[in-house]
Amino acid sequence: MKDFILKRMASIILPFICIYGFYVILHGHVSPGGSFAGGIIVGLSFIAYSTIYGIEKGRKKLPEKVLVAAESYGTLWYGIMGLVGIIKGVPFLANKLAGVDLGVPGTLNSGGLISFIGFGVGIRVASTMVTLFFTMMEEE
Amino acid sequence: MSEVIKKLIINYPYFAAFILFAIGALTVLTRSNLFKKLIGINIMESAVFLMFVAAGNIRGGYVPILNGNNPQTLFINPLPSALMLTGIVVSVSVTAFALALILRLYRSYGTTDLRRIYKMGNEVSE
Amino acid sequence: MISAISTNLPVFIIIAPLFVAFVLPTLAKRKRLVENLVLSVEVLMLLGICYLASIVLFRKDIPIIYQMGGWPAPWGIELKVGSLGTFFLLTIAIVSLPVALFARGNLTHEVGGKERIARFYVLYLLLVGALAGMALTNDLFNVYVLVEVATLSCCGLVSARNHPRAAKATFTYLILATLGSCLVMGGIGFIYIITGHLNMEFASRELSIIWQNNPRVVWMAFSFMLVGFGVKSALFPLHVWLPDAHSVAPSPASAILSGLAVKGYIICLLKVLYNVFGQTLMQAYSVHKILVLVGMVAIIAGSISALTQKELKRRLAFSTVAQVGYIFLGFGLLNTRGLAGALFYLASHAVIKSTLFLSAAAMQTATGKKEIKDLSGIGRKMPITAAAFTVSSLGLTGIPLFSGFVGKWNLLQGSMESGSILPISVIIAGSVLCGAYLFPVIRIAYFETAPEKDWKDPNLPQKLALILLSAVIVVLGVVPGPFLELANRAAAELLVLR
Amino acid sequence: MNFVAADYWIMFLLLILIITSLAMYFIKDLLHAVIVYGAYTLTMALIWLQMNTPDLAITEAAAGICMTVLMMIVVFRTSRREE
Repeated sequence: MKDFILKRMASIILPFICIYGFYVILHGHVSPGGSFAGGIIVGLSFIAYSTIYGIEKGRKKLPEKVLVAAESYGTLWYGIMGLVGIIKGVPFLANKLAGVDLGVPGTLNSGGLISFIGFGVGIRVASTMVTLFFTMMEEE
Repeated sequence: MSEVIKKLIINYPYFAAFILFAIGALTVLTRSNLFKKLIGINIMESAVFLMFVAAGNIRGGYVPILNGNNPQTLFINPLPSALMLTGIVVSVSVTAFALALILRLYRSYGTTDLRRIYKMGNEVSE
Repeated sequence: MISAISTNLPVFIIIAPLFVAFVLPTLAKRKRLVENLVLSVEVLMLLGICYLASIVLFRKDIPIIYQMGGWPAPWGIELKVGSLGTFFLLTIAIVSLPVALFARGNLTHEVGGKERIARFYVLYLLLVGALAGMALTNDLFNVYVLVEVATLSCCGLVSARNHPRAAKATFTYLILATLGSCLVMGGIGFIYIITGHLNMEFASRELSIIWQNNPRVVWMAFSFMLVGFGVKSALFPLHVWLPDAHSVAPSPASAILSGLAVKGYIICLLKVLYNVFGQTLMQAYSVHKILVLVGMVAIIAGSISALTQKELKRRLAFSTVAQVGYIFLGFGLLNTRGLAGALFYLASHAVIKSTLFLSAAAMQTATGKKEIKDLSGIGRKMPITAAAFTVSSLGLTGIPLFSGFVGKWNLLQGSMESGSILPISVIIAGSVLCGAYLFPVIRIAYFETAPEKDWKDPNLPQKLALILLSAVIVVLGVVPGPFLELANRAAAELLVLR
Repeated sequence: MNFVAADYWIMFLLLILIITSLAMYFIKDLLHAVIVYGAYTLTMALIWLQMNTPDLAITEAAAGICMTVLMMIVVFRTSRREE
């Protein structure tokens, strides 16, 4: 019960940190930040959770299977988004050439495929950071 | 002589980057502790980032964010900062890998001093 | 569908290994599937590269330029499929396929459980993809990124074996390699600051106009690039990390590290020196003389330090230092013959050194001994392995009819054309020293009595890999035709005066 | 030399950078060195902000803090904190 205040405060703040991370990831093309910074923020929210509540609870939130899958498929998602261009008959990673609608500059949907790609990268970065933390904590 | 000093003061970010690079290299090459070497590598890399970003910066320029109705026209060059983003990602991954190695070395040798580790030679087995 | 694949072939060759690498961790439990996936992607790469090579050889509309994302040159990233790129891609495919085949039977013994094997293959494919990228890229910052990917996966491969010695060697390698890549990035930064371009052709065009205005910056860029890539490719005084790292890695890893990874950095340096700075600047700053000098020192010093080693794998690792010297010497000769010889020597050394490492690994696994003197009589017990070792050491020494000879012959003729006597004598002395440190192994293997032990050739995939690689050595030595033609064309393209 | 206010800010921050990097060279206690490294990264992020690249600033801050956390964990696990 010694760290009661810490746990209460964490339970209030950490969800917002996590959501802020996703905000940074998705707004990478219209505001500072991007998928890497946002991914680290998302990862940090989980790292803080497992330092405060204990490593076992953190493991329960994010089992190893989920982490491995997020790592692999997050990067694969990047490649699949790149293949969209090839399917449309234009070069790899094409965005506007592939016929994606680029809306009004400054709004969220103005990036075309960029925000989709960023989502995959962000998830990968977050899961890598968490995996790193878990392996360092558990290495004996 | 004063000409050189004047040039150094005008190009102060490059000068500082050079000093930081030298300090980082010194830390890497002369300190035998693994953490110190790691920190030195990070200092060196950020010195190179500083050089790149200073090359893209314009005195009195603005952040290159297009809002649709942004009145500013003097933007800085966004390319070096985008490149250095990649550089930061690389340096973070190098740091992470080195940390994992440090843990492994500490577990088998019981020290984080590279000189002592080399002195122990190949006697340590898994 | 077919046309989509064939027009996008350059990018597919780079991303196919990366794609498979990112799927592998989820399939780690099923070892057979992982191995089959790796092998099939290697075979697909080989087929695609052969198709590209046939286009480059027989059609005249080269180089093929591929624009990523459809953005044209000064803004976007370009992939350039020229003679040099195809040449190195062919080398990559020819070496990496047999090494993957060899790893199939070998890894459980050297690396460990299923997940570690899957991780090994992930790093292996990342390395192959990064090397393919290095061969094709035409963008300076891409060079840095690919060099970093290759460096990190090399470090991972070295530390794949769970042993404290491996961790120690990896840490030294990681620190020195990162130091090197800092220098490379600094050199790229200098070029970018004075030219404002990252595309190699645009940077070169700009540099040829303005280099006289800031001579010191160009000099800094030259030296940063030379030292940075020199650390990574184990140029002689900067090679300190190599023997430990290459001898402690699992054998398929040391084969590909010594054979291919070092060559990737050398190709990057070649691109930077000839495609960005160009011949005129190299002569103005007399970089070519430095290259020849450093190459000669590396040949002699590497060979002599290889002579003193008692462990087989360490001897082979030091031999890599010496052979890198030949390649640098050829780069500095500044004529088509010498440059083509150096390129051909690069490819043949990639094949030969991987054969040597793989056969040494097979011997070590069978006998459990590391030192050369314990291998007595192994030639009769393990005929195929010993034959592969013999063929490759004959090739490395430069006996006619083996691939090393063609490269050395061209190098010799190139140094005669350049008109100095010292490189010729150093090349011949290097060959003699090479024979001096490799032939005793063959003598011990064939002409000494074997102890009564049950040593056998390795299993089928490993034997197949050794036979394939030895066949490549002999074929390249007897009919170097199209390969030498590609090397000649690449050298001629690199030496065009801009 | 027509410097603007941002230039003096950057000079000041660069001075802090040099001082902290020298401090990391001399400090014997590893934990203190890692804390100083955190200060170094934060100063670096401020410099990026002054140089009009907020993109780098946010990434450097996040990455630097994350790496500092992990480094601290490693330092705590190694019982000998002295160099």
